[in-house]
Amino acid sequence: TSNEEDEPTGAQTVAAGGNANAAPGTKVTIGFSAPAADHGWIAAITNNAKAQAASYSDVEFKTVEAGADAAAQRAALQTLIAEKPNVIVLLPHDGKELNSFGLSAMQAGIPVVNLDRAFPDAKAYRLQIKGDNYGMGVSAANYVIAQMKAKGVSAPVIGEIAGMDELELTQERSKGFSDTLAQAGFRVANRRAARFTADTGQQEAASLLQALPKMDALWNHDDDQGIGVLAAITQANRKEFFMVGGAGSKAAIEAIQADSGVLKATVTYSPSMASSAISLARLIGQNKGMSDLVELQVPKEITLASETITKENASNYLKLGF
Amino acid sequence: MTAQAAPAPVKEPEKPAEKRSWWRDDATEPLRRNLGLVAVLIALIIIGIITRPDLYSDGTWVRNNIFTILELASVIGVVTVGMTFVIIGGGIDLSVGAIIALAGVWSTTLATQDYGAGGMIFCALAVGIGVGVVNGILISYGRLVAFIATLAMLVAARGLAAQISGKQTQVSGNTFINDIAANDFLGVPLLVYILAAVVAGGWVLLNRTTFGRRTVAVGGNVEAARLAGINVKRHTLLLYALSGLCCGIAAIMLTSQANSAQAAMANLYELDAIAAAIIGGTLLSGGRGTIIGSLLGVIVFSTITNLFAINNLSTEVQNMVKGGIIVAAVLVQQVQFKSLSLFISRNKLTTSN
Amino acid sequence: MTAQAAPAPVKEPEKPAEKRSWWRDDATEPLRRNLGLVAVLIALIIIGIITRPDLYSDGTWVRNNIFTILELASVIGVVTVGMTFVIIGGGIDLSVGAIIALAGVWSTTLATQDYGAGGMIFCALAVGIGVGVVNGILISYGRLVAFIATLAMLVAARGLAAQISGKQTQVSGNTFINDIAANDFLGVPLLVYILAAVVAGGWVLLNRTTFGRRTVAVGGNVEAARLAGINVKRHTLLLYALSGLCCGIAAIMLTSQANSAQAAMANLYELDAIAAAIIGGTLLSGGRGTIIGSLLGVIVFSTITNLFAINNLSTEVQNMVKGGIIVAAVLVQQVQFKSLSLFISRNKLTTSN
Amino acid sequence: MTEMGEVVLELTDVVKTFPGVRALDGVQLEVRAGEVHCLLGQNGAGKSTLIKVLSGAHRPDEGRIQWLGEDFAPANPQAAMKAGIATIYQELDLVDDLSVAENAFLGHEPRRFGFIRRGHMARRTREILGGLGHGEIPPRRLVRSLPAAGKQVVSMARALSHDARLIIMDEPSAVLAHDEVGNLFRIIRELTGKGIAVIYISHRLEEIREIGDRVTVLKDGRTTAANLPARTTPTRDLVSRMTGRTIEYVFPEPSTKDRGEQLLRVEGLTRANEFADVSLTVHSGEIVGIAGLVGSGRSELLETIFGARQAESGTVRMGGRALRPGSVRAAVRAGLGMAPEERKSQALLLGEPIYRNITLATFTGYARGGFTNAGREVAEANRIADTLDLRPRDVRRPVRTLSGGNQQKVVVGRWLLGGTKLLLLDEPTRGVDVGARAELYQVIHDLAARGVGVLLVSSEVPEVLGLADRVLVMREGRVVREAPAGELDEDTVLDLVMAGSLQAEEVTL
Ligand SMILES: Nc1ncnc2c1ncn2[C@@H]1O[C@H](COP(=O)(O)OP(=O)(O)OP(=O)(O)O)[C@@H](O)[C@H]1O
Ligand SMILES: Nc1ncnc2c1ncn2[C@@H]1O[C@H](COP(=O)(O)OP(=O)(O)OP(=O)(O)O)[C@@H](O)[C@H]1O
Ligand SMILES: [Mg+2]
Ligand SMILES: [Mg+2]
Repeated sequence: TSNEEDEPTGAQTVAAGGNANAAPGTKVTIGFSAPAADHGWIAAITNNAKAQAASYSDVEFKTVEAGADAAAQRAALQTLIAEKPNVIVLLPHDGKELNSFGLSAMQAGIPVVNLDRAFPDAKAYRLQIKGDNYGMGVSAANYVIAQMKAKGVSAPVIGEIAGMDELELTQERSKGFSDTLAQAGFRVANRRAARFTADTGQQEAASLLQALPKMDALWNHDDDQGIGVLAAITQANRKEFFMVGGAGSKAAIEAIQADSGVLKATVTYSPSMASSAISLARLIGQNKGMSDLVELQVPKEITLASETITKENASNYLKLGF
Repeated sequence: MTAQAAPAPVKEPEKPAEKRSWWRDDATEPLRRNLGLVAVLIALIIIGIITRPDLYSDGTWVRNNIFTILELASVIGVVTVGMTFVIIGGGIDLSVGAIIALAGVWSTTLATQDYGAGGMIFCALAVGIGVGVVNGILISYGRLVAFIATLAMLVAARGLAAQISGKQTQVSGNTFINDIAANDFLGVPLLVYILAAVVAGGWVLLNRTTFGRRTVAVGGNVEAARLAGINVKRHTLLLYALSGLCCGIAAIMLTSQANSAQAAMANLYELDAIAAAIIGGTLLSGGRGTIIGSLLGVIVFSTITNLFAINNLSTEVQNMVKGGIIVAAVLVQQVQFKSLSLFISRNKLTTSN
Repeated sequence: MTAQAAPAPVKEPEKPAEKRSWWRDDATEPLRRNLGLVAVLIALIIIGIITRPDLYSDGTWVRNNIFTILELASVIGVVTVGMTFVIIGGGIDLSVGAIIALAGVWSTTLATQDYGAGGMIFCALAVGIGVGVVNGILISYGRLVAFIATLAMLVAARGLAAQISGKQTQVSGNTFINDIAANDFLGVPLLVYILAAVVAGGWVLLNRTTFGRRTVAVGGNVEAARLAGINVKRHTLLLYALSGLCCGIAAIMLTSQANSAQAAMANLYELDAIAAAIIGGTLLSGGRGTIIGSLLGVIVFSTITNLFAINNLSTEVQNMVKGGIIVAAVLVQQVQFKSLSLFISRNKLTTSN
Repeated sequence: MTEMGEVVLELTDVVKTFPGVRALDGVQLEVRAGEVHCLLGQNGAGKSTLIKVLSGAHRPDEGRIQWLGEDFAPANPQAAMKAGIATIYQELDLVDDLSVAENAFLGHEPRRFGFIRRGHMARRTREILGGLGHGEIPPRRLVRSLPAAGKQVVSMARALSHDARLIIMDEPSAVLAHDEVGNLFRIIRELTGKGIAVIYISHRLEEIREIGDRVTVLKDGRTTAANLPARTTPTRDLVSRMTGRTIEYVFPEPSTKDRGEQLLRVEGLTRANEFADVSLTVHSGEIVGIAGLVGSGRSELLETIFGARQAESGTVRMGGRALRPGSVRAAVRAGLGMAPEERKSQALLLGEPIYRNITLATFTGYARGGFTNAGREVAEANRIADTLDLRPRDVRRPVRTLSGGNQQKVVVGRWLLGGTKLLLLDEPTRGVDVGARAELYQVIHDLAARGVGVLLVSSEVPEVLGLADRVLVMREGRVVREAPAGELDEDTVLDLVMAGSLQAEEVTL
């Protein structure tokens, strides 16, 4: 999100040489495909993957850009196959839509590492590493609930700015949020869906603020669109509520640490998973296991926990912000 | 002229009335369309009042809400003014959203931000006009179909914006720029003044200057315009430059609202602007349209959005309802149109007899 | 009583060569445009060969790549055939992508999937035609501008699709459907056959049937068509139904390719289809266009995508280059056109003198 | 007007080719100050092309133009206007959504800092319109709402808004009725009186006799005769130079046979502000003519009978069965056909081949199972092209490339095919040259002889009287007289037609 740093922070890659697995092994060609970056998080995914791959002398990294939709990504992957990679790391536009590609690649003997957006079919991937969208909603709701309890608000007005509504991950996040709130007897008073961009974030937030003249808490799914959400809050001159962010951008973490505005917390969904995916793909290509685990092979599924960053722990996370 | 006994050919005083009736019909059509849009607006507000009486009972809230709607309309409104000119002039500009993104991104690079607010505004306007001129050259001198040329520009400009921004959201650190969206003057948001100024300027340009009248000629009958000695190519070029200029202004406004710019900003604004212009009575084939109609079209759309927000409709229901409202809005204009013209013609009959 | 050829002088034998050349120019214009597109295609392939000789040196790869391009073109190609009819008929259909999504989602609900492949196909086609008919009714009998009516339908149909699917991606469990995209017949993918069948059907319909003739008449001069006794409203309705039918077919194809359907599928296909038709020589204002041109337009676009993929261009560079290629493609058609007509007319002069 | 001024314009060997055709193939022309120089030629002879060369709309390929003694090659219309040449084009070249004043001054608006001086412009326009005898047209009305005749007046106003030394008029009288033509001639005389030269194009020889000084005849893009005296050159000469043959400009003998059965019966047809309570009948084999002023509602009447407009009251019966109101299809099914007044906007697919335009109303009839039969269509179209002497004869050429008069033949030709029982013709000979006109008359007559009923609207009274068996005179939307053609003469009809307007003028003044 920051202007200065297009390169990922060092902390988002694993330093090569940290453990025994880091020693150069057989040459591995990793093919990588992620949707075209149109906002910070996806851009960070691609950058992290690239940087992580560059840190290994035994990895050859080939990316294909995935274009605008699932169909374009399928077409791009088709050409990637022709390059005969050892492992494919793939952040699909939509897990279900690209499931058939995963299957055919696996059948052709190319292990597929699915990043973030799950294939429904277990045979379609060798490894799935993803964030916890539902858990994000849960964490955000838990923070909101705790604050409300602390303030003694029994029927809080809670707003939500979601991301692109047609994506399943948005649905999961919202579901985790509303499910958890419901357990505390709370509900979302108004939910607007933006499109992961700052300008749509601003517009939806402006509408939301108008619809809820008084609000207690607001959860915004994505810190990148949060720039616009915060701008709208400033423009409306509102400060009676607090806001929870999502994903964990550097700017958001800094703002939380400084405690200067309504943004009090953010729940992580870290693009660092891309770095991990590359490391593990390399191990799969070299037929190695994870050195901290007893197993001789990399596990089949890894789900990152969604952590809650607040003023208290912000300094720990600063290095992970994108 | 009717209802007269045939064998009384003497004393036919309705001749002057009839002569006038030559041009009876069409002159007031834009006015009636606009009245139709106002009716739609009123209906939307009434729906708002019915569904959220709690909010609408608060005077301050209502006042704020009007400004919220206008602010929401401001960026698209500015773009639509330029678009209206282009469409009246017989063209179309699909690249407006992309131009906004490119202008916004370019004016928020660190290098540009170093020059301060003046530098940023200059950069946005220059980029807007520059891209508009390229569109214009491709279309008028390169003789490309406007749809294709501006579609190509859409793709290319977004690509360039992504390249420049490194696909990052570029935060604007300039308080002057950021304050445009945050501040009021005499209780009215600055963005609303900008919209008003652009609309007023557009109206004067279209209705009171040779440029505007020639735009109608070029779009309405290009051969006639050519035979009247108008430099059609140069005029076409200027139209796209004007649209680009509006996009430059809109880029500053949007950057100010979002405190940032990125390559994906102003996504699909082209569709919104074209739809607003057409709802406002601009003929897609050129030669006819009004600035006021376009403005009303934009406001109708942002009022719909506002109505959805205050009623907390889910996205999918929003979309279904929105489709219905658009159709209804156009139908209302037609009903309005028909019944009024019927009324007028009946009126005419009684007065002329 | 008339025509008494009294002095009957010099019955000038009206230079036959000149006579033919009269129309040659106009009648062959589509052909020349299409040749221009073929030239663009060849150029793109040559660029592919130059940039990736390693891949192009492998015969099997080249063969597969051709099919990859055609498969990529197949869905949009089918949509573009319908779109071409609508545009030739003087309209526009912005709702094609939304119709595909609605048809795809509807035909992959669990309830529909229970009926098997036949039920799913029937459902997709019925939804496509049904939505097309609604478009047609709004436009012809409701007298809405096509742009607005189909824009409203775009919004509403996507909303309905989201509602039906609960915004989930619906997996198709039907092997017959899924196999359409996976299987070949005589080494040629089934999707390519479908595309070929739709294109051939469209060509015959446009060029050899009364339906096609009416389409050209309605789009070329609606008043003339009406006064010649053509039922313009019904025909307009049929055009949108035809476009809807094509979308239904495309929905099955896309569902088969993705083994799933969702409300956001086929996003912005309307722009792609319109762009392909126009690049292929269809007049946006109606009355002129060819199916072959549209097909070539689609193939050019998918060849560009393929070229980018095999060269692994980054998205932003892709976009910038794509904008340039589109402009170049249209310019090539014009150059082609000019130089050829120059050549012909020069030829003419020498033969007729 | 007998003594003419110095030569202002001289063309030598001017050539203009379009892709594949030499529209001008060595034209000579000499125009003097203060004269009305008439251009005569068949449809497609190159008259319009010639004036477009003069007005800077086309550039000549070869040849020399001298204007006021100097070589002259206008690069664009603006240049020609600056040099003092103003043009009234054959096809109305107005912008519908601009006002009368804006159209009159389009391209040279009076302005200050880019702002139009609207008051000034309106005043000047009112002056000019007043001079044209049409002070009643408000300068600020949209041109869209004017009828064709009103638009022609605006076109004229535009030409007069320049300080021109030469005004070119390409068939200005085609859309004007009798009284308007008289008005036009008065204006032309005023202009020539001031030493302004006028080039006048018309297919009506009697007009050329009345207003013209000298005549230049074009044929196939070449000057076949120059500077003939307009008043005294025998018609036979003029026509043979135009066409290469002689044509007796006479109407076919009215058929003596009895009327057939009644085809069309219109009763009490009314549309507010257009026409009221019109009743008429047409029998099989009968030609019924409708005479009247421009604006008397004849076009609207025809369109309403044809179902293109919906009547407010009244019925249309064809062969005893009532037609569904407002349905063209019903009318066509019942055997009606109509050649509308404005060919470009109402009748032609300009980009399509001639044969498809000719078969536009009938192609379904040649089709089998929905598949068209192009061979049959071309054959039928060729037959029609022969009948009407279409030039050029090639029916696969796009209609767009035809000259105005030949386009008109295509429109009429459409209804000569198929089982048309009753033909509605609205100004069928507008812009048609004398030769083709005679042929059209013969065609109409032959149709009637075959039992087809014809309802003919024409602003040329002699045409109505000469062709029709029975004549209706319309004024201000009403039928004021109905009589067999033999009982009327031109003066009677003109009196009937004008009476109302004369009175109206008295009322207004
Ligand atoms: N733009 C054009 N392209 C091709 N051919 C043209 C074009 N304009 C005119 N022509 C041809 O040039 C010839 C002269 O046409 P022109 O319009 O000058 O005839 P005209 O004498 O004015 O006939 P009319 O009396 O019917 O108006 C015709 O054969 C016509 O078809
Ligand atoms: N565009 C228009 N808007 C309103 N009224 C019109 C319009 N055009 C014509 N009219 C009215 O319709 C009546 C008939 O006009 P029109 O010029 O068609 O008559 P016409 O007898 O067919 O004359 P023409 O000789 O031009 O064919 C007139 O009274 C006129 O006022
Ligand atoms: Mg002519
Ligand atoms: Mg008329």
